[in-house]
Amino acid sequence: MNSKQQNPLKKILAIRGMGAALTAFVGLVIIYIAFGLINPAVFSGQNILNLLRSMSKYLLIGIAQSYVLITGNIDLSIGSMVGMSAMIAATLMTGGMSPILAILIALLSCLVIGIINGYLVGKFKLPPFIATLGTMFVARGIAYMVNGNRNTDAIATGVGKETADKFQNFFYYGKTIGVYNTFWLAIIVFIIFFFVLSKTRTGRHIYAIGSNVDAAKLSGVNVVATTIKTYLISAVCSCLVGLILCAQAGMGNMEAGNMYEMYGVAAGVIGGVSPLGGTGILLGTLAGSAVWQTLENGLNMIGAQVGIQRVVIGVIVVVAVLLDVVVRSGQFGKRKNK
Amino acid sequence: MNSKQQNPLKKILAIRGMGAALTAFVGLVIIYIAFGLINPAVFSGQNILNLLRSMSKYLLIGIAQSYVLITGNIDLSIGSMVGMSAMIAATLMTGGMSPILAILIALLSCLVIGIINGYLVGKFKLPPFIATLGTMFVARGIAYMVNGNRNTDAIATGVGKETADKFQNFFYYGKTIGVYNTFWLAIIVFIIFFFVLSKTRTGRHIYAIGSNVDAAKLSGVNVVATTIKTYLISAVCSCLVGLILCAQAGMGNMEAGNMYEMYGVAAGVIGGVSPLGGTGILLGTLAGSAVWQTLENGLNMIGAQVGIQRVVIGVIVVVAVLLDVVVRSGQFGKRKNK
Amino acid sequence: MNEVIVSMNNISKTFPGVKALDNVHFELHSGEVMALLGENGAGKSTLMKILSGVYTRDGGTMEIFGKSYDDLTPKQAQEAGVAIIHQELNMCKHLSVAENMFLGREMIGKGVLDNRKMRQEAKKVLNELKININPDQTVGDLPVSKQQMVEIAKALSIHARILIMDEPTSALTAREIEDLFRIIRDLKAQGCGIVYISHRLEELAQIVDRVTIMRDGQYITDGNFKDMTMDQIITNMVGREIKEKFPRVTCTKGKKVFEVKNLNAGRMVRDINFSLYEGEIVGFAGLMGAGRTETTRAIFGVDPKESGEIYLDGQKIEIHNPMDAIKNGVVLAPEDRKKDGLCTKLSIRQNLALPNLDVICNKLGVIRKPKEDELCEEAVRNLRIKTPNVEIDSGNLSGGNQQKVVVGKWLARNSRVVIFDEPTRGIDVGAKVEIYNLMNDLKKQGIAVMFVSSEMPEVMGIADRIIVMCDGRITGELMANEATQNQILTMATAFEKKKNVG
Amino acid sequence: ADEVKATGDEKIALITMDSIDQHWISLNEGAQEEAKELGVTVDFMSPNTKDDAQQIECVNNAVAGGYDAIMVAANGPDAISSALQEASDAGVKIVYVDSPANVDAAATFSTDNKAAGKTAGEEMIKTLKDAGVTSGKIGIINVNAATDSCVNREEGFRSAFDGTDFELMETQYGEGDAAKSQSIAENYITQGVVGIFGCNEGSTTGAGNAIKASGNDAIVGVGFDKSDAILNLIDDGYLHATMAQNPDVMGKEGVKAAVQAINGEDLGGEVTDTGVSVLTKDSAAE
Ligand SMILES: Nc1ncnc2c1ncn2[C@@H]1O[C@H](COP(=O)(O)OP(=O)(O)OP(=O)(O)O)[C@@H](O)[C@H]1O
Ligand SMILES: Nc1ncnc2c1ncn2[C@@H]1O[C@H](COP(=O)(O)OP(=O)(O)OP(=O)(O)O)[C@@H](O)[C@H]1O
Ligand SMILES: [Mg+2]
Ligand SMILES: [Mg+2]
Repeated sequence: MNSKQQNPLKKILAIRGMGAALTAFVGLVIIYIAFGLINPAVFSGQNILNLLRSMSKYLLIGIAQSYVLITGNIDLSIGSMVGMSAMIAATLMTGGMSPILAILIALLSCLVIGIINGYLVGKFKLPPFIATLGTMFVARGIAYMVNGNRNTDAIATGVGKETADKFQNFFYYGKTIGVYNTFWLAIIVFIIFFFVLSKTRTGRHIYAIGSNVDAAKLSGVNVVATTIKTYLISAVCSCLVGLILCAQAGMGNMEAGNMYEMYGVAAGVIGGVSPLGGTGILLGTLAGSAVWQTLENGLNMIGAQVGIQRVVIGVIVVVAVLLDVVVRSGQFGKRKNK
Repeated sequence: MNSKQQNPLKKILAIRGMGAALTAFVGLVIIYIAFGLINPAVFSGQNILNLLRSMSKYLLIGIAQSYVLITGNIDLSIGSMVGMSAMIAATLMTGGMSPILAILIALLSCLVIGIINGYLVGKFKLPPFIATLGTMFVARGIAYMVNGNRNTDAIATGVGKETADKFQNFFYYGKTIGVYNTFWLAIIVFIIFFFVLSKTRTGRHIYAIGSNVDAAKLSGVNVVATTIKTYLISAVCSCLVGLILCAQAGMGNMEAGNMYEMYGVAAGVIGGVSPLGGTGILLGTLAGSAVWQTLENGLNMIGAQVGIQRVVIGVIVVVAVLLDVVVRSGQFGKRKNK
Repeated sequence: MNEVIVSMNNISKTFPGVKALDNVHFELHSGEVMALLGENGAGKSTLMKILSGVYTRDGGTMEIFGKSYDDLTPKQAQEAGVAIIHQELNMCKHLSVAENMFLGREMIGKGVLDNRKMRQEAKKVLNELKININPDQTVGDLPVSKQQMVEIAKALSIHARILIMDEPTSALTAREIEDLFRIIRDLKAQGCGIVYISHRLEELAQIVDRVTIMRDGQYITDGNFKDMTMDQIITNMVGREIKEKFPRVTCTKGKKVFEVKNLNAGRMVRDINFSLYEGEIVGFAGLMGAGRTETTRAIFGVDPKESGEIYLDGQKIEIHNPMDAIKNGVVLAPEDRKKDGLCTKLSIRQNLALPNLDVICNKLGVIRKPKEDELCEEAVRNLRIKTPNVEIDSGNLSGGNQQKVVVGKWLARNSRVVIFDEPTRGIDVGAKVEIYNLMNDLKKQGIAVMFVSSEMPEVMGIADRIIVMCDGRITGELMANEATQNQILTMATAFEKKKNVG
Repeated sequence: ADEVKATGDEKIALITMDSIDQHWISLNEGAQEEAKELGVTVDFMSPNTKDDAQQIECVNNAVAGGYDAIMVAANGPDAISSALQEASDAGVKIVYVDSPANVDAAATFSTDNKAAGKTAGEEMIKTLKDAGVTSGKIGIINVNAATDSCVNREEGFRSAFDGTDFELMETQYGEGDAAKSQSIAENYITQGVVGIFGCNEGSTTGAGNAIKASGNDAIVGVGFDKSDAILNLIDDGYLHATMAQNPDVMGKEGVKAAVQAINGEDLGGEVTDTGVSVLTKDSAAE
């Protein structure tokens, strides 16, 4: 009862989901060092900067997917929203619209997809896998359609070189305090949503829905509104990633963000977010996205071929969850099977 | 109570899942006619033959995914197994191995993936989405690796033109009674698995697991074995599709079968297979795969562009399930949620 | 007759963090009904799951019909003649009655499932039990009590010689309970051994021959039922004496707090009118399926209302969803705690805080930790929830303690009306008294209490006024001090004639 | 070729590798322009993504749809051949654009990808030599290992380096996705490459952007295909050169040949190299 006298380390470890998150961090360090031993360039300052920048998009996607996963749902439309926001922003800027307005419109359209997802899943009770499979096709279709089924020209052709540079620097090429802006952007978003999930009423409601939606409803949780909120958060993060990819390429690519929804699942799950809902913390997602990016970067840096890269990634996803299940087995009074 | 005197039509309609299947068939007819009115070539005999041939692969994939979905699980590795079996068979034949042996080895390797899926999900209780996401990466990686990260040459270069032709005709180009072999192959597989699901003990157990896995286990159903069986069936069907694609191309393509797992979900779900487990019949999957193929074919024939194609497909997926949910809402006295 | 058919010795079983069974000893004879009694979490279900092959034991020996068994699967247990009706419903809702009854031992003819034969066989068993259910009916469409009967029929259709019933009556109607007891007597006469687990101690006299009592995972005693008094049994179960099974406090009836007028919501809530006053507990009696749960849900805004008005302290209020209800100070502790009451994957803290976040959080919706701590500590203290700390998963608590958390969620706020739906279902005598005391506290504070229960003695023992429902309608109202069981039963079975036609 | 005559009833299906790359869109534009001129119908019915199975379905659809000729850019030369053979047996004329398959066709209008790749390699070596660099690592970004034309470009590119002191690194695949390709290029740069080769539009854009991001324009970027983004990168000095093909010419000539074939002319299966031009800052400025 006298929880105040507990030793602070023990207290941190007692936070639900912290164990899995720390495991992922340990795994991250091991993987990173292993790659570095094979190719020391992995340890170079520039590579670390690149790593931080590249992992930012997986972190954002991971946050998006984690929010949805914790409620026990899934968002398959994330990758398509990334593509859609990149294409919409780029098309508008290529047409000469100011970046800020273009960003707002891209955001708005992602929010529309998010609202649709939220209503289909929260209100109409469609299985989230199917509902968001549908919007995944729709959003990707829109990404194709906005510029007439072709990638856009360089945004500089529309807004001029200077504005284009500003936009691109803001989201991708520029640095602040020696680290790329992309990373700061992702970290700010991370801190905000970390706080929302762990310290606010909405966060509690999200966990409650993921654990037992009926009990949550009878406790006065607005399930529909909360579900919609998670899909909106997913949409916002996806939109940001779309803008990052748009800034990176300086143009809109229709296939941008392909498969990102799966990377988001992987980042979350490696970090201990349960796809069954109710458990997981964003610190885990942070570790998971770093693991994912380090794998991608490291395999690339050591010159591994595509085939073996995929095999390694697949094995790590399975092993991460297997470990988690084995370690936690017996918890939640799950019946053991002989 | 006197069920024997019932009118036969009523009896058929009373079969669980029949309603959704018939709805899908009606939808199919409407879609087909709509396309035909826009482009009469849709009605041509050759196009019907093509349709039957092309839908065969979706039917097989649909059967694979339906078996797994009915147990309440999912198999994301289907598309990768397709690619893997195509690449393995093609690589071996290009190396001069006889098609029969090559087919057997391709089958064997798919079965290995299937067993792994089955164990991870059935025995170790990994969430199926994650377990099969892992094997999806692994199997695709293997597809890349078997021929050293490149597509194979034409299989004729290995086994000779005559044998290659035989293989290709058997699976794709040849006809029997005026219809392509691919279709007959798929129909035979369909009949077998239709029978297994509706008339055998294994089938009954599959439904039971999907409906309530604890109850099934307490009734003495071997949940692990049954789960493994469904993943093995999924592997067999995926392997067949890989062979069909290999025969179609006369070579092995590393990316073959990409996204097919999702098409399988779509075919099943459009036909009324619930992704929550416990319901659905293969007749529905048959209708669903025909709908999917007709959409793909029709949109192509009327010259629709990529973007609009995806939007239409996405909308149809959502609407199909939405209809189903609306029609069935209130079943099982599910307390309606406002 | 009367030889030992089950003999379990020194059985131990540990779950992570819990020693569920500690050297337990259990014996069953043929031709007897053995009551297995104990508080929540005493280990009754665990012991029986070991006997029926669901769990493997960590230590001890087990003989069935003189043959000793090491590890046992559910299937092997069945083959050894053991059938079990589990505490929780275990039905595949998508499958038909016949399909469920023969699940795992399907009949095969000509290489394929012989559905016709299974249907006939199912029909036969159901008829023997006088259960009027079509074997082709999908189980999910049946009311819970019928599902429970199917479960019983399924166990019986195995023709087992050892039948374990883990709280079989907790979801049955009075008539169905009568049928069940008749069947139990028949089986006993045929020489079957029956293990009967129940928290409804008043049932025992009708069928039980011997009792075995457990406490905290340990064997306490056994003996002939006739040779023990109820007080002895209770003392052995709880480990202390319980003075009053139904502690009643008297208050003066105050002003009207809550009124429901002409409420209609679906088939099971027809034209409901009643009022609740300060200083009284109003019991809602009736058979299973009388529509009491639906009434509470409609009031609380979980299910949509077709019509009707609700007044609180004379003001008309609108309740469209639970949020509205809570805002107005009307709260519900639901009947099914696993399904509706608890987020089992979350901690006790999170569960207790969930409906009170509006109070705990500041204006920006940020949780104020000290306030939350305070609320949790108070709830744990007031309700005497047995737990090392509030960070434990609520799903790991015993049933009684889970129920206390469900109730505790609502006691931290200033409510005007508290609705309890079967708050004592499946919890032991000791915990029951604690819940009664809680209701009494609320009553003393002038809060209106609505108390739904299917156990006649507790309604009569605790409530001041009793409203009886049948088939979705209120069929009568009685003052508790002048009510008799018979009066209540008559009202509870006052079905309209037209109902029986369809 | 100006004596081509059409009756106006000719129906031609144009099946490229996918329907979204700038390259195929330009090819289609060239084809449509010529179709208008001749008064014939050309329907663009390409797969959504580069996928053999989908492309074969498109060929099947074209046969079922009653087209007289198919202009096709084969994704995999072996893969599509059986389907084309069926089409040919059914009397449909075949014309290859960009990438041929193994079935005899009326005519072929293509880039010799291997030769073009070699040109790119030589261009890179020359530029590096001019800057005084004769050794170092070279990174290669390809689409995937399945798209034949790009694989050929890579092969040609590698062959240009035979006998030099440069070290060609393991090829990495970016799926033609600019962002993914850029990450790959950034990794190459971290490892100290002196040159990067992009095998198609997306790969090249990614390479250019990575060089731009690194701020080290001493790295020589050479690529394939022409787009605004690539031209801008060349203009800003982040890419040195790109191999521009002439897809519109392929489209135009392809339609002409198809109409001739439909009307019974024997073109003898002639292969025409529509050539590549090396675009650099200087040549693009013209
Ligand atoms: N699967 C499980 N995992 C972890 N602990 C368990 C599990 N099953 C039971 N327990 C624990 O074992 C103890 C005994 O539980 P059991 O269900 O046997 O009690 P019971 O006597 O049947 O109680 P009740 O009357 O509430 O049904 C309890 O403390 C319970 O929390
Ligand atoms: N989960 C459910 N699914 C379908 N129908 C249900 C469900 N729960 C209750 N019902 C139906 O609603 C009716 C009344 O429900 P219920 O049995 O809960 O009544 P009650 O009067 O509240 O009884 P009790 O509180 O004793 O359980 C029953 O006829 C039953 O068929
Ligand atoms: Mg129990
Ligand atoms: Mg009730």
